[in-house]
Order: sequence, then C-alpha cells, then structure tokens
Amino acid sequence: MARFNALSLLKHSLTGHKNWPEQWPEAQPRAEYDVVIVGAGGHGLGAAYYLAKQHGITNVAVIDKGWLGGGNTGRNTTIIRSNYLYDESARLYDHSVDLWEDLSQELNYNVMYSKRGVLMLAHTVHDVQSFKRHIHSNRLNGVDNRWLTAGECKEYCPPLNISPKARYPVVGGALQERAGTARHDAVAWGYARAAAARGVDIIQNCPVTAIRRGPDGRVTGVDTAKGFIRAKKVAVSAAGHTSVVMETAGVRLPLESFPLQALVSEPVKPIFPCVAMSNAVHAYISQSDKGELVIGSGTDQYTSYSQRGGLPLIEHTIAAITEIFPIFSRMRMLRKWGGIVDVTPDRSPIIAKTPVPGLYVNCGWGTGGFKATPGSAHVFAWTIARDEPHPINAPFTIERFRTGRLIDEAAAAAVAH
Amino acid sequence: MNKLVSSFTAAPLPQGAVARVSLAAPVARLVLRARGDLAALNAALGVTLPSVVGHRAGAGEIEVLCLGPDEWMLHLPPGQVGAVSASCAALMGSHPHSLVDVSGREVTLEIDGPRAAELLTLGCARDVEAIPVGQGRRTAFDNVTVILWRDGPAAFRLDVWNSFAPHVAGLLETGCRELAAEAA
Amino acid sequence: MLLIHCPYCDETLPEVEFTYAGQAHVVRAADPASQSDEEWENFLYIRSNPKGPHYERWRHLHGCGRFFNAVRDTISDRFLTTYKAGAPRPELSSLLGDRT
Amino acid sequence: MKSCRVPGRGRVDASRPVTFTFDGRRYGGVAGDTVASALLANGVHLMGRSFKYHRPRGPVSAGSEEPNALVGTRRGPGRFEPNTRATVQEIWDGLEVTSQNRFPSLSFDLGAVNDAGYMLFSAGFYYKTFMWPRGFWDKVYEPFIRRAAGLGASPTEEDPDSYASRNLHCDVLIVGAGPAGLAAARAAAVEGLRVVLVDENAEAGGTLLSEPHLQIDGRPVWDWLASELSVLKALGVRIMTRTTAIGYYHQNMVGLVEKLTDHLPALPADTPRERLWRVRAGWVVLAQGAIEKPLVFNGNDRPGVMLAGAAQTYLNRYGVRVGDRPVVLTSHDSAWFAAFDLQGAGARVQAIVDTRPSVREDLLHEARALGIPVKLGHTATASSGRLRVKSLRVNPVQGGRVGAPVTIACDAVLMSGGWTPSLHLFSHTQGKLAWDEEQTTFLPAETREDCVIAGAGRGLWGVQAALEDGAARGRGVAAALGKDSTARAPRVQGDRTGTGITQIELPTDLNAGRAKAFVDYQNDVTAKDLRLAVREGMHSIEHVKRYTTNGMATDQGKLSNINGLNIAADALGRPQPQVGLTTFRPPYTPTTFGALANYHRGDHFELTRKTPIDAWAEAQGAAFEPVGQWRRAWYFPRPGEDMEAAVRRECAAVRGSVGIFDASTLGKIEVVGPDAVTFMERMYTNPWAKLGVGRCRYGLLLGDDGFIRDDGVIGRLAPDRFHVTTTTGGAARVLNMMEDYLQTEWPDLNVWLTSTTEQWSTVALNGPNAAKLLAPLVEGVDLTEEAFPHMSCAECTVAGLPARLFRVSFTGEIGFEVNVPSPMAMQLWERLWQEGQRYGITAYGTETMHVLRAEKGYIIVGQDTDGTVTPYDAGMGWAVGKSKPDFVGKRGLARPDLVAKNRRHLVGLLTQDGSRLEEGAQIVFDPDQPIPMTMVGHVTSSYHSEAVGQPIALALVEGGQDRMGQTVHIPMPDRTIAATITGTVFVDPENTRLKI
Ligand SMILES: Cc1cc2nc3c(=O)[nH]c(=O)nc-3n(C[C@H](O)[C@H](O)[C@H](O)COP(=O)(O)OP(=O)(O)OC[C@H]3O[C@@H](n4cnc5c(N)ncnc54)[C@H](O)[C@@H]3O)c2cc1C
Ligand SMILES: NC(=O)c1ccc[n+]([C@@H]2O[C@H](COP(=O)([O-])OP(=O)(O)OC[C@H]3O[C@@H](n4cnc5c(N)ncnc54)[C@H](O)[C@@H]3O)[C@@H](O)[C@H]2O)c1
Ligand SMILES: Cc1cc2nc3c(=O)[nH]c(=O)nc-3n(C[C@H](O)[C@H](O)[C@H](O)COP(=O)(O)O)c2cc1C
Ligand SMILES: [Zn+2]
Repeated sequence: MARFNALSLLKHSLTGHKNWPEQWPEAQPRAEYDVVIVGAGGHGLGAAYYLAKQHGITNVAVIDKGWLGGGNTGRNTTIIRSNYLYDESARLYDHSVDLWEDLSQELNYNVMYSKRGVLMLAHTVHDVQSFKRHIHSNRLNGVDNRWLTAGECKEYCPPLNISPKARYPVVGGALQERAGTARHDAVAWGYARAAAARGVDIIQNCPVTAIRRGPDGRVTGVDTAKGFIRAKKVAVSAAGHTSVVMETAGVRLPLESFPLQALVSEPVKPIFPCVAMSNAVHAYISQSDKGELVIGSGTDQYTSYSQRGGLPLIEHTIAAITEIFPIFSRMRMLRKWGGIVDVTPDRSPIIAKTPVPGLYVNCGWGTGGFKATPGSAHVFAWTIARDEPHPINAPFTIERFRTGRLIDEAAAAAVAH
Repeated sequence: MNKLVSSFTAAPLPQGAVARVSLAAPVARLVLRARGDLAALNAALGVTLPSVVGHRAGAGEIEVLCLGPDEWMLHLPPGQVGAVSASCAALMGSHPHSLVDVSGREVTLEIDGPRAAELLTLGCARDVEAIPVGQGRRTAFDNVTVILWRDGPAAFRLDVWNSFAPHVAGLLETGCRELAAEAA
Repeated sequence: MLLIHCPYCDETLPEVEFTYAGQAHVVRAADPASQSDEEWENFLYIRSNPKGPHYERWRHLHGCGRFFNAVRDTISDRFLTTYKAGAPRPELSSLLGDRT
Repeated sequence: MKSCRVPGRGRVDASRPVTFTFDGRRYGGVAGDTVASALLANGVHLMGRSFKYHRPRGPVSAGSEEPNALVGTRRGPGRFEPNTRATVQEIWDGLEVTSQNRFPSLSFDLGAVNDAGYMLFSAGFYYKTFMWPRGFWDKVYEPFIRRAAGLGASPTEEDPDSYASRNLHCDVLIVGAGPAGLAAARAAAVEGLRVVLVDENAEAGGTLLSEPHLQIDGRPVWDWLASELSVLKALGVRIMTRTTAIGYYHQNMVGLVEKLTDHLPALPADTPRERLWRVRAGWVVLAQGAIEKPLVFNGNDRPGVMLAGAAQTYLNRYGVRVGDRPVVLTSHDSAWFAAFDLQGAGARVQAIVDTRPSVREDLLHEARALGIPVKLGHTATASSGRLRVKSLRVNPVQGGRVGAPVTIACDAVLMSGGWTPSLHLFSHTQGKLAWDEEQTTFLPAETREDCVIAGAGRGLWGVQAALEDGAARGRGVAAALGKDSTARAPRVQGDRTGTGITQIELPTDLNAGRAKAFVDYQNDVTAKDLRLAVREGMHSIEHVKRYTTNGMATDQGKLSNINGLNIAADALGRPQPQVGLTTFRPPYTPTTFGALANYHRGDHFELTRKTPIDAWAEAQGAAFEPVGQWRRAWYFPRPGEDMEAAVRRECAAVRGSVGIFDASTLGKIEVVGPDAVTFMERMYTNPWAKLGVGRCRYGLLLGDDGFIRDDGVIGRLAPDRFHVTTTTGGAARVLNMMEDYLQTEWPDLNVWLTSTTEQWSTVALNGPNAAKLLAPLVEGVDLTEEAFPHMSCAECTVAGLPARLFRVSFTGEIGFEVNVPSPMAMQLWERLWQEGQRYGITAYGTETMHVLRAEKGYIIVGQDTDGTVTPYDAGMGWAVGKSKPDFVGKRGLARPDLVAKNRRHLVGLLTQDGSRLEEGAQIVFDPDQPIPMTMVGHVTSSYHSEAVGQPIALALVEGGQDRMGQTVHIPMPDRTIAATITGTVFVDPENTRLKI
C-alpha cells in the first residue's frame, strides 16, 4: 500500500498526480473464499480488515450490491459518542471510540475524527432524570459524560437558544467531550484500501441473492449476480437489507427497516462548534468541515426500502432546529436524502452467531451504528474468526428476544443516534 | 395564545372580510357507538342514523354526523340530553351500545366568509373543497383531531377539544390576517 | 406523504390522518399460556420485513378511528390495496395482476 | 460609472430607477433587475470568490442554476442571509448586498494563496495528509481546515420574519411557465379542471422572455404572452410566480415555496416572507426546460466568462450587454444566436469560435452578414485577466492535433456546450432515465407517478416544438382525467432551433495536468480532479462525486453533473449510461429553514395544552412544568419562596389540613357495553369481575412483553360502564392500545371506548380536612366512612354541579377527586377554594404530589419504571390477577428472563448520613471496586420528606426485595453515600390516615 502523507502528496503534485495507484482494485469474484462478507459498509469492510490484520484470514471477499460505502455509511450524520446507559452498550461503544482515536493512523487514511464534543440537550424534568442516570452510569463505567447547566450549554454552543420562554426551554445538557464526528466516506474508503492491501477482494455492483446451505445445514456460499461463490463462512452486515438476505438462509430476525432522513444546509463559515442533539424535539445538528449544517431527522412512520421519505418529517425536523437555534431560520436547506435503517425491538444491535453453522450477522444498528463502526467490526471479525463472540459482543445475541434479556436503551431513555 | 385557555368564554376572534372565525354557542354533544340493527336506536333518538361515514342527518334540533362505521356525533340542545340518554339507556339490554356525554369536551368554531375553505387549508391536508355541503368529516387540522361540518359553500363548523382550541384558533387567526392582506 | 384509501370511509386521504401499525395478520394466540417462548418471541418481535409487497396495518386515527389492513410495496411505497380488518388476506397474484 | 444598459431592450422598466449597495458602494439599477443584471449593467462582473481556491468569479448564468455569483443580502437587523444567488435576487431601493468568502476584500483576497497551492490541493488531498504528527490533528490541522469552511457567514440574529404554509389540491400541476408549460396549462384548463401553473421567476414566460424577436400567431411574442396569461387566468388557471417546485414526493405531492416579500422595498403587514405549499395533484406536468452546459477549458471561470444563453437573457430580458467585445465559444448552434443578438445590440463580437469543424450554412451566412469572424474546428486553451477576462487563447484542432494558438482580446467569453434537460424533479420520483446518444444526454423515461414531461425538459428544441409538446401533454393529461381537450398550439414565426455536439474537456496544447478547467465552479472541481479520482479507483460516479465534491455545491450539479459524467465516463473508458448520473434530491433550489418550519415556530412549534384551571394557577404565580403536551402547575411559590420552600409548605398543608390539586390532565376513557368487564379483565392485570358498582380499583396495564406501560384508578359506574383513568402522558397511547386490541383481537366484544379526558376536569382534595370541606357541598352521596369508603365512586352533585366523585388517594391522606364537566371546573375550583379558606386550603402542584406519593411508595410510571420493569419488580404482584386465564402481558411475564432471580426490584432507600440522593444516581454493593464498577441499580425518585424528617428515595436495586435492611452505596463524583434498603412505604404503612 502506497503511504499517504504530506511528502507523498508533495511528490505526486510535482508529477501532476498522474501516478497515484488505485486505492483498491476492482476485484472479480474468485470461486471460493474462507469468508464472504455481505455488505461493503463500514461494518463489513472493517470486519474484513480486522479478519486480515488480527486473525490472519485474508482469503476474504466483501460483496456489495452497489458501490462500497453507499449504504448508511455514506448517508449518516456521523455522530460518534459512547455515553450509553447500559454496561453492555457502554463497553461496546466506548471500545469503538477508543479505536476511533487512532483510526486515521491505523488505516493511513485521514478519517477526520473530530472530538468536538456531543451535547445532548435536556428540556424537561424527565430529561434531567434520564440524563443524570446516564451520566452517573457512564462515570462508573469509565465513560466521559458530564452535566452542563443551561448557561454552560450556551457557552459551549453559542447558537443555542436558552430562553426560558421557549416552547422547549433548555434546562441543561449532558456533554461527552471526546465524542464528535468523522468523515463518513473516508471510513469506508480507508477500511477498503487497508483491507484490499492485505488481500481482501472487494466486489462491487454484485447483489447477493441468496445464502446457500448444505445438507448438514451449514452455509456453503452465496448466490450473487455474478454467480455462486463458495464460502466456508458467511457474515452478513447489510444494514437495512439484513432481513431480506438472512431470510434466504431461513433465519428470521426481529428487524424492521425504516427510512431515516438527513439533510444539509448551504455551507457557511464556522458557526457551530460541536454536535448538539435534542431527543425531545428530534433534532441532531453539527457543522461539517466544509461548512454545511448536517441535520438528522427521525424515521418515517412506515417500513420502507424506498429511500424517499416525506416532506412533513423534514418540516418537523427543521422546525425543531429553528426552535432551538432560531438564528438559522434564514439559512437554506441544500439537500436531503434518506437511508434505510434496520431497527430491533430494543434498539440495540445484534452481533452474533446464528442458528445456522458458519453464518454470522451484524445488524440492527438502527439510527446509530456509524459510531460503532470500528468497535463493532473488530468484535465481529473476532466472532467470525473464532466462531464465538468476543466478550464485548457476547450480550448482543439473537436469543435475548426469546428470553426477554433485552438491552433496552430506548425504553430507558428514548435516546437515538 | 392564552385566549381560549378555558375555552368557554367567547374571546375576540378574527373578523376579516374574506374569512371570519367565531365561537359557536354551547351545544350538547353525545358520542353514540352501536352496530347491527339500528332501528330501535333510530326510534329512540327520533332520527335515522346515517350509515355512511361523513354523512349527516337531522331531526328537530338533533344533528347527527356519522364518524365511523359504528360511531356518531350528536349535537342537540343541552336540555334534551336527559331524555335522549334515558330512552337510549332503556335499550341497552336489547341493543348494546355506548352513549357518552362529551358536551364539555370541546368547543365549536364557526368559520365563514368567501375564502373560508381556503383558510382551512392552513391546517387540513385533505381536500376541504371536496367535502360536499351538508356533510362533515373527522379529520386533522395541523395534527389536531377535529370534526369539520360543512354547512354551506363558505360556511364551516370545527369541533375542537378544549385544550387544542387555542392552537387551532391561533393558526386560523393568522390565516385570516394573511388572507385579508392578500385580498387587500 | 402517502395517499391512503380507508376502506371504512371509502376515501383516499393524506397520510397525516393515519398512523402506521406494523405488520398485519400477526395473530395473538387464543391461549397465550400454551405458547412456547419461541412462539411468543415470534408474536412479539419477529417480522417479515419484506422488500416488496407487505401486509400491514394502518389506523385512520384522525378519521373513522378504524384499524385496517393494507398491502403496500415497500420498494415504491405504493399501496396495492387496503381492506377491512377481518377480511381475508388478498392473494398477491390477484393484486399484481398477470405479469407473464 | 460605465453603463452597459442597452436602451430600448429588455423588459425592465428604465423609468423606475432603483438604488442598492454592493460591498458598501451604491449602484443604480432599474425595476425588474436582479442583483446580477444590475451589477452587469454597471460593468461589474466580479461578484464572488470560489470555495477552495478563492478564485475571482462572476455570474455564469442568469438563473437559479448559478454557482458563482453568491452574495449576502440584508434588509436591516435580523434580516441577513448568505449565499443568495445574485442572478435570482431582485433589487429594491435600499437592498444591501455583500460579497463573501474573501478577506479583506473581493478584489484582493488573501485566501487566493490556495490558488497558488493548487497542485497540492488535489481531489481528496485531505484524506492523505494531516495525520502526522499524531497530536497535531486536534490542535493544528482540524482548526485550520475548519476555518476554511463555508462560503457566506451564517445569520447570527433571530429572524423577525414570519413564514406560512398551505395545502393545495388540484387536478393538474404544471411546473415551469415557459412555452411548454403555458401550452399545457391552456390545454388542461378545460371543463373545470383545477390547473396550477408555477414558475420560479418573477414573471411567467420562461425562454419567451429572452426571445423578443419571435412572433406567435402573428403577434409579437410579448404581446402574445400577456394576452395568453390573461386568457389562462380567465380560464381559472392559478398562476404562481416566484414559486419554486422544490421537491416531488410520493403520489404526486409536490412541495412549492412561494417568495412573497424578498423583492419588495417595504414589507407589507400580515404577509409572510415565504409560503410553503403542499400540493397534491392528480397529474403533474414537468415543463422545467433545459439548462445550458459550460465548456470545460483552462481558465473557463474568469469573471466575464459566462453561458451564451445567459448573455442572451441579460440582453433581451434585462437590457444589459454583458460585454462590448465578447468572444463566443461553443459546440452548439444556440450560441451563434447569442452572438447575433449581441452584435445587433451594439457589441463587437470578436469571434465565434466553434469546436465543430463545420456548422449550418445559414449560421455562417448570418455571421458573415453581421461581420463576425468565425473560427471553426477550434479549441480554447487558456484565458487571461485577473478580475475580468481579457483574452481567450484559441487553437485550431485538426485530426485530433492542436495547432498554434492565437489570442483574442475580449471582455467576455460567451460559451455553450449544449443543453441538458432539467431532470431534477423527475428524478425525485425515482423515475428512470434513458440515455439519448444523439443528444448525449439523459432524458426522462418511466416513472410510477402520474407525471409527464413537456418541452425542452425532454430534449425538444424550439418554441414551436415546446408549444406543441405542451399542448399535446396538456391534452393527454386532460384525457387521463376524463376530459376532452381540443386545444392546439399557436404558430411561431422566427423560431431558432439548433443542434450541437458534446465536448469533454476541450483539447489543449498545454500541460493538461496543470489546467484549471473547471467542472464544478463553486467547489473548484476541475476535469483533472475527476480523472484523478478515477485513477485512484473511484470507479462509481457516486465515488467520483464524493471524492471530488463535484455536484455537491449549492447548485447541486445543475451545471456540473453532465460534464462531470462525460469526463468520468471518458476516464473510465465506459459509455455514459453504464456510468450513470448521481441522484438529484430535493430541494430543487436551496430552501429557507423558515419556509420549511413555516407556522411551527414559537408557541406553534408544538401546541401547549392547558386545563381550565391553568389561568387561575398562572394568576397565583404558579411555576409550570411540561408533561407531554400539557403544562401543569409545578408548585405555587409565595413571595420569597424557592421551589423547596414552596413544596415543603404545600406538603405540610396537605398532611396537616387540606390541599387542592388540579388533576384534570389525567387521561380518562369511558368503557361502555355489556362486555365492558370482559374487556377490562383482558386489558388490565387486575381482576374486575367482582368489583362492585360504585367501587374503584387501581389498575395496572402491561404490554404483551410483560412490562408496565401505564396505570390508573378505574371506577365502575354501572355493570356495563367503567371510568378508566390513565397517566397524563399515556392517555393517547393507552386509548390507541385498547382500540388496537379491541378492534383487532376481540372484535366480537360489545364494548366501546370514548375519550373523556377533556369532558371531565378533575379537582383533587387531599388531607385530613378534605371530607369535612367537601361533605357539605355534595348532594346524593353521604361522605362517611361507611357509606363512601376509600376507593368508592359515585355520580352526584358537587357545589350544585353534576359530578363524578371518586374517593381515592395518591397522597396517603383522605382524598377525593371531583370530576365535573370542563366548562364548570373553574366554578367548582373557586367554590372549593372559598369554602376551604376556613381550613387554610392550599393549592399544590405536581412536585408536592410527587413527594406525597413517594412517601407512600406509589410509583410514577415512566419515572420509577422505565419500560423494563414488571409488576413483580415494582412490588406490585398484588395487582396481578393470577387466576385469570389471560391478560395482556401475562404470557410475556413468564419468559425466562422475567422470572429470573436477581431482577431489579423497587425498594426504598434511606441514606445513612441523612443526605438527599440524586435521581438517576447509580447504586453498587461494593463501593471499593475499581472502575468499571458493577452497578446494581439506580435511584428513581428522591425528595426531602417533611413527614419522615429526612430525605427519602425509591430505587431499583438488584434483588432488592430480598435485601431489606442491607446497605448499598451510591458513589458520587466527590464521595460515596451509604443507604439502607427499606420498604417503599415511608408514611403510615397501615393506612390509618385514609379513614374519615
Ligand atoms: C440518515 C441517517 C443518519 C444516521 N446518523 C447516524 C449518526 O449520526 N451516528 C451514528 O452512529 N449512526 C448514524 N446512522 C446509522 C449508521 O449510518 C448505520 O448504523 C451504519 O452506517 C451502518 O453501517 P453498516 O456498515 O452496517 O451498513 P451500510 O453502510 O448500510 O452497509 C450495508 C451494505 O450492504 C449492502 N447490501 C445490502 N443488501 C445487499 C445484498 N443483497 N448483497 C450485497 N450487498 C448488500 C448495501 O449496499 C450496503 O452498502 C444514521 C443512518 C442514517 C440513514
Ligand atoms: N432542447 C433543448 O436542449 C433546449 C435548450 C435551450 C433552450 N431550449 C428552448 O427552451 C424552450 C422550451 O420551453 P420550455 O417551456 O420547455 O422551457 P423554458 O425554459 O422556456 O421554461 C421552463 C421554466 O420553468 C422554470 N422552472 C424550472 N424548474 C422549476 C421549478 N423547480 N420550479 C419552478 N419553476 C421552474 C424555469 O425557470 C423556466 O422559467 C424553447 O424555446 C426551446 O427552444 C431548448
Ligand atoms: C455528513 C454528510 C455531509 C454531506 N454534505 C453534502 C454537501 O455538502 N453537498 C451535497 O450535495 N451533499 C452532501 N451530502 C449528501 C450526499 O450528497 C448524498 O445525498 C448522500 O450521501 C446520500 O446519497 P444519495 O443522495 O446519492 O442517495 C452529505 C452527506 C453526508 C452524510
Ligand atoms: Zn376511515
């Protein structure tokens, strides 16, 4: 892998950038792999990278129906944080944040992890109770998260309206300083490049149409638009499409797929220093390094694979943003888009073996799996390689829905992203 | 925005040349639920319950709107509630139904003027013009459930629960002012 | 914003009058006590989530208040049909027409 | 100042001068001008700076597709907006315009050093660097990158303007009022079809406004246009100008934004700045026209280089000659007409440079006749001029070889690379595109929506063709709606049609690797960047877009997408249809947040529900708290009291004498019918069959997963009638859940549900004197322990008002809830208040209610439970009817984890040092363990208790019910607090105080 650094950039600029190598080759499928990963999002590409790097398994293909990173990895609002309530979640997401810290160097690709702080706004007594519960739990779990008064919130995030007369007055907030954002596309590209450099095949524009199983029930490979590909193990991280893919192996999951919309404003000079989230009104906002305000919305009410989304939801999201940040009323929306997110009943992911031998699944990230990309990919690779979960993902089983042992972050606090 | 808080004192409402909003006089309201053969209930009420959602019927001072396949809203003079309730109650054994007095639950706003229908488009996503005169619908006005009665081409009534009325009236007031400015 | 035909009101109306109510024809067993943990898990959580025609429920919340069933294509979001609760589940072939 | 206004040309009103400022300097324009046309009329081309390299830029277009001429506009305090397209903003007296993304000034900008470092800042350069030294990212690199962000500056003040919205239903919506749209409107406006015609421009007409030489039906085009518009109005067509169709949503819902005041010198009263229209149309006709493509060559971005069609529009519509000595550079016939028009308006066109080796004879003929030099088979390889183009370097191309250059001095370059249909809204429908090899462009193909495309939007050339196509589409749509339309298109004279070829970057004799041939002007994406992206493995057009940011600027690729595609396809060696376009998404042009939020601001952002007592509480100075949509009186501070003091006093008053509380927000559902009891048995955990008429019972509602969802007291008013109460926040949810089970699972039950939340307002009286106060006012019930014991209910008269009286207590004191019809609630309240004076009656709020109930161990669903708590966890196994065959949640409760040992149980906590715990604080058994600690629960409720004499708390603790008396620890940041586990009832466990 050709190194990326300032010197190489300078060197190439002298030759008109004519000699940069491809970041990943356009691979065609081979007949057989040790592991086939379905879905070249951050999670799938990351798992391939860690399989190769940490488990020495390099005969791996990552197969995507479209272009790599074109799923939710390429369309999310990039909020990264780990201040989750339950021990299981805190461990998983904090593991991920640990990996984020060094990801650019690890991959030799600047993913621009920006620790600008995530501020979650409290508007009611109930919010305060819930956020304090998170803060105390995080502290005892070694996860940073602290309480700010309304005044401190304003100081941290000057565009904030903290008038007590607001319909949803800000009464305080929970701040995780090491939280922030990253360049979403760079995460997919960085993992793809680093995985490809270790021998992983990345096969794009190749929908997986079925998972095949042998007479003993074990997976034997995948049917794809480019033919059958034999595989000793198949790992699915197809986000919104997971149910569709898993159904072909006879595995039914507790998932529903919903459209989730996001939007950006026209770019402006730096005005918004952090990430702010208000679950009470469903508004998530940060400013990208290019200058757009990046704004997240809620899911549409019905399941869908259409990536289209409705206007009323956008109206509501924008109303929420202008309610909390009234100075943005004259800003303009530049573009809105949608992704398809797979949601579990407890809003926590599944990273696990399945009842089918040789078949693994990483799904159910709903509206908030970008932040988990490195951590989840890392433990998923472990699970695939060793055929047993890493201690961090051991609680995120499929069985929990049968026993009732949910990891119900949603019920605990109605917190998204 | 505090105007209609207790909802029962007629507050000044917008009076524009093109659309007006006013508070209707109090009326008794009963929600009737029943299914199957309605003949006995019709007889007890003295009015034939319409069976198509959105259709209305009236007899004497009773006005009925069919809200759902087994649901009707009755408007009647407050003095008649006792008698109507009693005659229905007598049928409970033979004709199971539910009659609930909700007279105090909501208020009625009257909306008229040449651009009354357009005023309603501020909050109604459905095609208001398409509701035939003499019919009514339960619908949503800016996400608030309301019952909309169409009394004439440019005359409507809107039943709104008390606590939602200030919001609805506030939007209508804004709309009246906008329409007046547009017409000017 | 979708347009939805309410089979009770017999009108096609904007989505804002309706609420989505999940997959249809998920039957709650007559005798839940007889259900295994797996069966109860299926009832509570396991959903078909298809890409394509989906049997689902809606409620005409701001209208007649009825829950009803629908078949909607989750790729296009188009409704193939809506029908009253309790009505038999329409065959897909009858909805999609002859595609040969 | 130099004037480039051409007398007698254009539709602007020369007799109405308008003055505005640009970067503080005053300029004159005339009514009808945009900022761009007015500045151009003053000879000013330099209007902006590009994003990355800060290159000086002028307008390249005359419409909403403009990427370069973005400015800030201001109208006094609070009314500033960045990134306004100068080509769209109309001028008015006093408008303040400022340039952006420059320091210290537009003509001298320090940021332009980036331009010098051009070779370093190649596509995606930031992914390759800024990684070392490791610690520099946070401190040095990122702050540096972030400072470079953005174009204009964000507004910093609250917006004083208002915004509006309406819904609109029509049979036919036509987007675009050019010839195609006008003709479609005429054809569709038959037999009462409701037709709406919208155009983003200040006036309808589209291209017709730029083609004054035409004759239609024998009349000068503008006369025809005026009369056609009045005919359409007379036919009932709703014509909306300054109205942009921003997005095409499901099932023919189209969002429009109408600009109402941005063009006015004075703001009219009661008029919103913008209005969002949600249009639902039976059919949609997209007649959006086509957008001209720039040519991609080294130096194609200097001020003065603009689209030929734009120059024509500036001349013919605004009466402005954009250059005295223009060069026309084209690969398409249409630019020749621009050359002719400018020449005819007094310009001296220096040359028409066409990349094609041959062109139509009539064009050559006319050029010759007008004395315009022509260079066929030429390329452009460079331009010069810093703040305005000074010359164009052109070379002949023969057999693919670029010959010797000549330099043509000029003051404008008018370019055309051909046209591309406006596919944006069509693409929003997820409609399929088809590649048209002849025009080398995508054309609209299939869509699932009821939508047709007319005119230039589907690749048709010429006004006649547009009119005919519009009329045909209009007739088709009318036919689809069951109407017969016979409208025919009028005849056009003087129509100028043309063809052309598509170019990728123009061939050059210079080092292509160093060329600044821009594809996306605003984002400074060059052809070289696109090729680099492909070379680096970005083989999907979506990757190319994201790696280079091509098409991601505020024009959303209107000018750059098709050029970008052609270049990428060339680099990939694949045909364009295999490469494909990136997705167009809403909005069509950037849309203000204000319009999208419209009415939902301030009080209307989310409505606030208030009870009939609310005004009284407000008058008393109550503090309020939001609960769901409601606002409730939180506490009633007296002068000088803080919350704690007020609550302490209110608590004492209730326990000491009597308190009055507004409980009107409680949800209420009337359950009526012969099967009412069966229904209640199935919904709630509790048994109901044996509950006598006139009695009430606490009910617990679970989900089918076994977890607590809601609770409330339920009274049986008659064998077949229950008065159910729910939590304030749960009312709608519970009713929905009940309807769901009733309609879906048990449709055979003869029972009906009616919400009576707002029928009844509820006034609660609690305290040892409650019965004494109330008894004299009650008729029909004897308020004695024997006749009306705790948990009784009755219909009666209170203070002369019809009432439903419940004897219940959420405080542990003798308690009554008096329900009266809402209109009478204030009357009741005032009477009780007056009668209560002799007992020192005290109004209390939700906080006191919370304290008093916690002292009795009553839970608040949502505070002491959180969606993971079962009745057994909450210590309420007593409320579960174990012998019932089924109820909602029964099976769920039997799942393995819900019957597991060591679940978290609700218990009481008393701190050993008497300090008050913080709600949400976490609990551990072993305080000395390292982090991460093993947590075993958390504090759910915590208050100072006047009655207990120390703070009390409720908490969920692992196995808590088996740990009575044990010590747990609550580690806080500064210290660890020890607490003893107790039962949940802190006051009067025997309930002696409930007795009258
Ligand atoms: C609008 C939006 C905002 C969000 N905001 C945030 C946020 O702020 N913070 C956060 O942490 N998370 C956020 N998320 C969630 C986050 O984006 C996802 O959880 C995460 O990116 C999932 O990554 P993934 O790799 O699992 O899935 P994806 O990136 O979606 O990758 C799955 C891949 O599988 C491929 N695939 C599917 N089916 C097949 C098939 N049959 N054959 C082959 N390939 C297939 C898809 O093409 C896709 O590329 C947001 C999501 C959206 C949509
Ligand atoms: N086929 C071609 O490539 C081509 C190229 C250039 C010009 N033309 C000429 O264009 C004319 C065709 O007329 P036409 O009616 O098809 O197009 P037109 O350009 O005359 O009219 C389209 C109108 O739609 C408006 N519009 C576009 N998007 C909009 C939106 N989202 N919301 C509101 N308004 C919007 C435009 O501002 C314009 O006023 C003929 O004169 C033809 O010669 C054709
Ligand atoms: C964090 C983030 C920032 C974005 N910024 C821009 C932007 O500045 N301009 C733009 O046109 N699109 C921007 N997009 C949106 C993408 O163009 C695109 O809409 C998104 O990746 C979804 O892909 P699709 O619209 O092609 O389906 C951004 C997306 C994300 C996730
Ligand atoms: Zn209905």
